[in-house]
Parts: sequence; C-alpha cells; structure tokens
Amino acid sequence: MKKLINDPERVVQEELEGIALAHPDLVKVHFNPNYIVRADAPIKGKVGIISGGGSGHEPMHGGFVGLGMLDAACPGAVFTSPTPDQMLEATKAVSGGAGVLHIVKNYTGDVMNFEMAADLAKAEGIEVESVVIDDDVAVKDSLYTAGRRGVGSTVLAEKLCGAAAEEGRSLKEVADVCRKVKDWGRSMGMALTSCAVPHVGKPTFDLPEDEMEIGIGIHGEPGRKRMKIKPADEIVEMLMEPIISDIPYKEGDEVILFVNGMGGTPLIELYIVYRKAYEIATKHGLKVVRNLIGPYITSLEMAGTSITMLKVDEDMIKLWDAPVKTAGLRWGI
Amino acid sequence: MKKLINDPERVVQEELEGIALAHPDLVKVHFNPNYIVRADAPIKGKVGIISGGGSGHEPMHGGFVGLGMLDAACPGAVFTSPTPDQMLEATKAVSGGAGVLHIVKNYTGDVMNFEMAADLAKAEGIEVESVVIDDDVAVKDSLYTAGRRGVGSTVLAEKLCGAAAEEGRSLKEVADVCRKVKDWGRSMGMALTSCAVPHVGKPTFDLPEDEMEIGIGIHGEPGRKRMKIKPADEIVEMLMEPIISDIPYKEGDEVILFVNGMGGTPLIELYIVYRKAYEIATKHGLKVVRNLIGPYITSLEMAGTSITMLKVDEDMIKLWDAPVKTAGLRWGI
Amino acid sequence: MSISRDAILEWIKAYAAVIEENKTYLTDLDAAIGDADHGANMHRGFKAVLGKMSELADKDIGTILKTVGMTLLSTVGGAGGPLYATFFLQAGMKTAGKMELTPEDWYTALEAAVNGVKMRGKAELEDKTMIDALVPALNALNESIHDGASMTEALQRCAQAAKEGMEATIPLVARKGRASYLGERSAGHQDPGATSSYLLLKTAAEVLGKA
Amino acid sequence: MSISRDAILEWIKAYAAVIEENKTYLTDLDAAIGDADHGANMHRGFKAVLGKMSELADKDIGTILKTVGMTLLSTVGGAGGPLYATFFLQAGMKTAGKMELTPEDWYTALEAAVNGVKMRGKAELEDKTMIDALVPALNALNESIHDGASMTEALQRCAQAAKEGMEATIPLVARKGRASYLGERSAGHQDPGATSSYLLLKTAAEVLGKA
Ligand SMILES: Nc1ncnc2c1ncn2[C@@H]1O[C@H](COP(=O)(O)OP(=O)(O)O)[C@@H](O)[C@H]1O
Ligand SMILES: Nc1ncnc2c1ncn2[C@@H]1O[C@H](COP(=O)(O)OP(=O)(O)O)[C@@H](O)[C@H]1O
Ligand SMILES: [Mg+2]
Ligand SMILES: [Mg+2]
Ligand SMILES: [Mg+2]
Ligand SMILES: [Mg+2]
Repeated sequence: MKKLINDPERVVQEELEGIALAHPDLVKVHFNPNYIVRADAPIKGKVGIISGGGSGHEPMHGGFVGLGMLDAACPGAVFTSPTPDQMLEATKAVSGGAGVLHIVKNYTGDVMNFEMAADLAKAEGIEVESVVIDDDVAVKDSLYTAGRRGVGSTVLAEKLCGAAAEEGRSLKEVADVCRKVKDWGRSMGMALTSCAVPHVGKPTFDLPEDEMEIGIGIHGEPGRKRMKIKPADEIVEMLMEPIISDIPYKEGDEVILFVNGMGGTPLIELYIVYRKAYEIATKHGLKVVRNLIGPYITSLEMAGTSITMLKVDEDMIKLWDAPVKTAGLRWGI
Repeated sequence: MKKLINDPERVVQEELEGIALAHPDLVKVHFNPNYIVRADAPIKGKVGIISGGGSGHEPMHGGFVGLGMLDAACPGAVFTSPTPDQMLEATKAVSGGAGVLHIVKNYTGDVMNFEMAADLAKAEGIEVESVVIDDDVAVKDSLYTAGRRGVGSTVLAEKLCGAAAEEGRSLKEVADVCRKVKDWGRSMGMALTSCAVPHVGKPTFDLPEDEMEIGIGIHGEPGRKRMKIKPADEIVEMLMEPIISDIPYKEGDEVILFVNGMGGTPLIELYIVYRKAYEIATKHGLKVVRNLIGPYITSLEMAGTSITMLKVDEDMIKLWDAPVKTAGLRWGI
Repeated sequence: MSISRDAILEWIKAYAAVIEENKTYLTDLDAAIGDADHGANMHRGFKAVLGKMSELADKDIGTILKTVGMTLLSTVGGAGGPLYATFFLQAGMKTAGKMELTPEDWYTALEAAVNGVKMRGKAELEDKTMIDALVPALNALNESIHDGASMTEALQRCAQAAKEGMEATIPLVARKGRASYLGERSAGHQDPGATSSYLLLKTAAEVLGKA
Repeated sequence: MSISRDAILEWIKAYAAVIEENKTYLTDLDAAIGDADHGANMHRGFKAVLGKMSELADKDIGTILKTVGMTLLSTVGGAGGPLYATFFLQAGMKTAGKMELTPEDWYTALEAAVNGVKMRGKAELEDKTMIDALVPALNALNESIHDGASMTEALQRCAQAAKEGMEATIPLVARKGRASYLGERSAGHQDPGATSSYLLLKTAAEVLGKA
C-alpha cells in the first residue's frame, strides 16, 4: 500500500515536525517524550485536559489541541498507545493548579499506560481524574472482558470537556461532563477496505472487492462480521440499529449525530450516510440538534464510516456551541 | 471500487439531500436545477459570488457556501461541469443588486457552460464578471491549447473574494482580488492511486503498486508522467520546483502554502508533505505567512496530494484572516 | 428525395439507443485521455431527450432540433453538453418551421451546426476533438450533393468521412479539451467526442438514408 | 549451578536478536486478531534496551532488569509495553543488588514478574494472553526445582510449558486485550503476546541454561 512518507519508522516524528511548522500559533510540539501542547499552556487556574493514543487517527488527538478543547495530546507510534512518560510530562506541562483530566479510550494498552502516568503524576502532587470512554456497541460489553472500545464519543468528549474547562469549571465538574458523554454516547463503524500500518506496508486484513467488515475498530482490527457489500442505506441501518437499541433513548431526546469518515472515504459519501442516519434517528423520535460530518477519528487510509450518537442536555449543547480553536475543529473564534 | 452509495445515478442527489439536512443554518439546497445557496441569500447590496463544477471534489464548492465565502455553488454530475441553467438560477438567487462574480475553473466544459450562463444572466439585467482560474503548472501553458487547468487556487480565490464581497467591495474590486489569485497562485498535484467514478465503478486508470502519477488533475485524468514511487520528500521537491520556478517569486515574498489531500490520503501524510514544502519554500527565501492543510479540493477517493502556493500582499492576508462560516472552512465566527 | 419530420424524430430516437449501447465504449475512450464521463453524459442527455418525444409529436423540424439542443444544454454538462447543444440549436435555427428537408436544407443545417461547434469550442482541425469528425463529414456531404449523389449515398459518404476523421484522431496530440492536459500521452487514443459525432452521422445515414 | 550477571545480560541481548528475527512473525500474528504492531513494538523496545547495554556493564542483576523495565515502559507503548515493563521491574525488585541467582532466586524473580503482569493486566488463564504462556511456565519451573532437576533442565521444562501454553491459546476465544473485540473470530489464532513470552523463556533456556 502506497504512502506519502519517507521512512516508516519516522512517520510520527516527521508528522509532528510538520504540525510544529504549521500551527505555531496554536501549539508547541515537544519531542522526546512526544507531546503536543497548547501554545499558551499551562493556564493558571484552568483544569488541564489531556488525551492521547496511537497515531494514525488524525486529526484526533493532536489536531484537537487548542482553546476550548485539549491542552495536550500524546501521540504514540501508529496504532500503539503512547507511554506513561509522555503522559506524565504532558500532564505536568498543562497543570495550572486546578487538576488534570485524562480522557482515555478503552484499550488495554491505553488504560494501563494512562493508569501508570496518573499514578506518577499524583505522586508529584498533581490531582488527576481519568475517564475511560467505551462507546463502541460493536463489542459485547461484559465484566469478564476488556469491555467496549473507545471510538467516536472521544471526539465529542474532548470538545465538551474543553469548553467546560475553559468556562472555569472544577476538575470534578469537567470529569462529570466526560462521564456523561461516556454514558450517553454510542458508536459503531464499518470498513470497505483495510488500512496498512506504515512499518508493515501491507493491508492489515484482506477484504475482497465485494465484501465489507461491520463493527470495525479504528486500528485495522477486523470487525465483528464480514459480509457482502450492501447499499449505503442498508449499511447505515446496520450501524444505527445497535446504537439506538443499546441506550434506551426516549422519544423526544436531543442528540448530536456524528458521521465520521475512516480516512479514505470521500465527503460526498459521508453526506449520503448522514442523510439516512438522520432519517432513522428522526423516525425513532430523536431530535438531531447538532451534527459533525467528516474524518475526525480516522484509521489511516481505511475506507469506511462510523456513526456516533450522543444524547445531550441543555448544558451539553451550550458546551458544544462554545468557541473552539484547534487545527481540526474550529468555530466561534 | 467499493463506495458507500445506494445508486451511482443518485449520488449527487442524495449527497445534496444530506447537505440540506445537515446544514439548514448555513445553506438552502435547490433541486432541479441543482444549486446550494446561502440561507440568507440574496444579500442586498453585496456582490454575489458563485462557483461550480463537477461533483466529486468535496468540500469544494458546496462546502464553501456561507458567510465570507461563496453565495452559491452549482454541483454538476460527478466530474462533469454543471449546466448553464443551474448557473443562471444560482446567479439570480444571489443577485443583491451589486453584480455577481463567477469563479470558473479552466476546463473547456466549465468555461463554455459558465459563458452561456453569464450571457443569459446579462440578458436578464444582472451584471456578471467571470474569472477563470488556471493555476496548474503541470500543464504546459499555450495560446494554442485549452491552457492550464484550474485547481487549488480556486479554494483560496473563493475565500479571499468572499471576504472582499462581505466587506462591501464592488464587483470590479472583488473580481480584481480574484484576478490577483489567478495571477499569483500556482499548483501541482500527484496521485498514488486512481479514483473511480461511481457510474463507471472501476478505477479510471490502473497504477501498479510501485508507481505514481505526477502532474495529476482532479478528475482522475492521468498525469503528465508516470514513475516509480519515491519518498515523500522527493515527491514534494518534484511538485514545488515547477511551482516556484513558474512565477518569478522574489526572495522575501509572502505566501500562503496550501497542502491539499486528494481524498484518500490521511492527514498524517499531509503534514509530512507540509514539512518538506515549508522547508523548500523557506530555502527559496519565501515567507510562509498562512497555510491550509487538508482535503479541500479532492478527487473522490484518490490517494495523493497537491500543493498550491499563492503570493499574497497585505490586503490578501487581511482577507484570508476575515471570518468565514461554511461547512468546509470556518474561523473567526 | 427529402427528409421528413418523422424521419428526424426517428433519427434522434435511434441515436439515443446508439448512445445507450455505446455508453461504456464512449466512457472507456474518455477514461484513457479524459475523465471517464462522455458516455454517461451523452446518455443522461439523450435519456432526457427521449422524455421530450411525446411533446414533439406534431412539431416542425426546427422546433424538434431546438428542443433537443435545449434539453442537452440543461442535462449533459461538461464540454460535450454545450457543444452538442449548440450543434442542435444552430441546426434548429436553419430549419425553423420546416416539415421536411431537401438535401440542400440538410447541408445548410449541418453547416450551421458544425460552425456553431467551431465557434463555441474554438477548436481547429487536428486538435483531436469532435471537429475532426464533423468537418470532413460536412465537406463530404457538400461534395456528394455537388456530384449529384442520391440522398442515401450522400449521407453514407458523410458518415464514412466522419469515420475516417474519427480514426484519424488516434495519432493526434490533443490541443483542446481535457485530453490536451495529457500532452504527448494523449497520442494513440481515439477521441471520444469525435466518436460520438461519428455515431450521430452514422445513425443519420442509417435512418435518414432509407427515408 | 547459578545464573551470573553476565548471563542475564547475554539473555537480554539474545532476546533482542530473537525479537528482531521474529518481528514480522509477531506482527503477523497480531494482524490476525489485533492491530499488527506487537512485533514492531517489542522491536522498538528492545532496540532501546540494547542502547542501554554499555551503561549496564558493571551493574547488578536488579539494576539490569529494572533498567530493561524502565526502558520498555517508555518505548514500547500499547498493552505489551506496561506488561513487559512490569515483568522486568518486578523481577528487578527481587534481584536488587544480586550478582548471581540460584535456581530459587530465579524462581522468586519470575514469580514476581508473572504476578506483576497478572496484577497489571488482570487477565486470567485462558483469556488468550501472555498469561497463558507465563503461568504454566512458572509452575513448570517450580515443579522442576522441587523435582531436583538441573538448572538447565528446569529452564527447558519451563520453556516447554510456555510453548504448550502458547499453543493452547490457538482455540481460545479472547477475553482480554484487543483480540477480545473480535469475539468468536479470535478463535483459531495464536496469541502474539503469549508467543513473545514463550520466546523470552525459550531464550532463557538457551542462554541461561548453558551458563
Ligand atoms: N474546444 C472543443 N471544441 C470541440 N470539441 C471539444 C472541445 N473540447 C472538448 N471537445 C470534445 O468534447 C469531448 C469530451 O466531452 P465530455 O467528456 O462530455 O466533456 P468533458 O471533457 O468536460 O468531460 C472530447 O472528446 C472532444 O471531442
Ligand atoms: N490484560 C492483559 N493481560 C495480559 N496480557 C495482555 C492483556 N491484554 C493484552 N495482553 C497481551 O498483549 C498482547 C498484545 O500486545 P501489543 O500488540 O504490543 O499491544 P496492543 O494490543 O496494545 O497493540 C496480546 O497478544 C496479549 O498477549
Ligand atoms: Mg497497538
Ligand atoms: Mg467531464
Ligand atoms: Mg469527459
Ligand atoms: Mg497490537
């Protein structure tokens, strides 16, 4: 699989160099350990918010660092969770005295590394709360397993928590917003093609020209099942049904509908997906009050989509509408 | 090639339905003839700006309709220029009495259709100026040919002209901004893979696993030459060299550097491209004062990139920084 | 022998069927040196034209041809759209009010049509466009009429010249239209627009020639 | 027979080479049920460990193992990173200050290491993780020592048990780690972490066993 890169081993390093050159007004890039931090961090008295994860999901998380969203992001190797030293340094860099929230996606590696980092940060006297996002209904939830993966809700959590922190809310209050997103957000994804990890050089899985994977993750993991490709409307039904039936959404509930591109799917197709997702949500009596459409949590060049639905209350809508100024998401400023 | 669509013949129709559902705050979608128009059009006393072209380049142009950018966009079938009736109706819909600017990309079809539309609009008493963008240095310029294609500069022209119109400048003044962009902007692109037009269903061209096309257009046209794939830095050199040597940029000139994704190339790679493009521009004594990085003028799911460099003066920088509120580009508001 | 109003309608319908049949062929030609849409564009246009047939049942030839032109104008798009629209609109002007055409009328109409395409697209011979099929075809028609050939034969010589013109586009390096962006790489491929133009005149020979 | 400080360094170096050799193999195993990075992760980590070798030349076994653990912690990432880091850090605690290890010392270190992995990852036997290689290996080592087996033999039985544990992961449905997302589809594939754990103990048998 062809890529615009120089050296598979230097992909993240060179990407970070590009980000540093591109957005000095928004962020500083720290190398060794690697993290991207708001240009004006730490902000005294503001809760710091950090997230992180493997690279390959851009713009998440580095593209979400800036006013009204993340204070820092820790990029790991492609599809590999970052390490505790990155998270510790980032936590220290954004600590303005009001504590730091770790937004963690539920993957064993991410959880363990963030846990160790939080312990180290606490040992250095920084108050840390961690919220683990686990919104992927493609994965069966169970006490005896690693639970569900964290996917699309993470983007929404970063936006809402960022706005809450910007408003001056306390660590507990910001973490409460995050827990609401964790509880009220559900996602499911699918792929038409695999992606290829740069150092592997070939697609992670092979998918014949007439097949697709349903219930895909964001790391090129195979999905829950493989089947013949279907028209977009049927695919959207297969994604929306498990989302809607997982949380007992009530008629009249207000939701943010987020149609995400996996990286290789053009926007024209995402609007076709949105059209049907909106119709299904509406038919269930849900009110789509806000939306987000585009490639925000990607899986390299994978073609496919994921849908996230987040039930929101008035406060969450206000936080959604608040100004945000990052490379990947921007409005109101 | 697999796509998230229902029916190849209904791709544009359903995309437009999705856009209508997604962005009622920003735009109205008119069907038959098809055009996307600012929700608050026409704006009395403001120059109207319309553009249009084949679909498949999203977010361009429909995603650029809104405050500070386009007043209307006319989407044709995929990769096929729209028809004069669409352009005429859109022109009428955005005409606020101060005249209408047509931003046209230099393709025979686009030029002829816009010409006929402008004639029809003039016959109805609307003042129309047309500027044809032709910035693609991959194509040899000559009086005896169709000339150069219009590519990346179009996005920048739409932003700058939109801001100028929003400021209340006259049709001539807004068209002058557009002509500056036409004169001072240059682009070149490349592809790692072909795209597939929905109703054709297979890739427009075949490109072996170890080859790339240099000097590609945005319609899946083959490029100027095919060669073995090279590291990103060398590719960027091959794109930047003809751009820089085409206009006699002077040392100290200020530029906007726009690294565009063709649709299937992940953001992580675009930053690797930006890193090198910035380095080359800087080595030539150019000052990169603003940038844009992402998939803004795409070619369906094609993997590849194009680089646009636009020399700017103080006024153009001011226009670039002015607020813009569209689905595809937003800041300052 | 003359060409009746009904024969003109037959010709348009037959060409719509030819386009339907050759849709993939035309698109494949366009994929090689253009953007893979010429077949789809023409097909979309002539499908819309077929939808107009009932309202044309009792109209004169000028109205028929102008309606075809207007329909193509608002449905085809691309380069082919305005060019074929102009072709039919110009032919329609010259045949306004007529219910049948003499060979001379047909020549006058075709001449106006071809001149319209030239004016609109500004292409010259050997630019590798539909002009390369249309101009030789027009000349052949002219000669045939001067030679006193039958209508059937004149239409056949016209179609034959279009065919040769179309084939002669293969070695050319395109200077107009999308194929021109390819430079030297455009050589070795047959021009899609010249092909659809040949098919139009070939259909004319088949349908109008037996009238 | 005891295990010297130098032998421990040899073991680490040899394992780094084994990882280099098996990088693609481990990644391929991970591609089938995970995210295609286990080989690259371990390779990145042990390359960094090799870079620390010179500064460890005169250190005690505890320092060596703790340094390996800290290096893995800050270079590997993913699930494998904290788990192998914990493995070596815990083993390093039990061997602090020691310049050589008796079989009992080795057992104590391995036991702490395996308990550390259990504590950190909360996986149980048959969850289809490295635990499935490590726990049987630890038990086999314990029995061998009780049986009065030679160091060489004990290490070999330990490695053999790890191998069987690794192979036993094939039919399992994963309940921990990334493979668990696959549900039933994870059955039929060998766990990559169990494989890298087996390779670690196999290398121990080869290097430490001849000490
Ligand atoms: N300037 C021109 N004059 C005459 N014919 C042209 C001109 N430009 C293009 N053509 C014809 O149009 C054909 C392409 O039509 P089509 O594919 O429908 O439009 P587009 O090139 O916009 O995709 C070419 O094969 C050529 O014959
Ligand atoms: N909770 C756990 N306890 C023990 N081992 C685990 C656990 N989760 C995952 N593993 C091991 O980690 C291996 C995967 O490591 P690696 O690929 O490096 O990390 P990641 O899964 O984050 O990509 C699995 O094969 C499994 O053996
Ligand atoms: Mg991983
Ligand atoms: Mg076209
Ligand atoms: Mg074409
Ligand atoms: Mg892995």
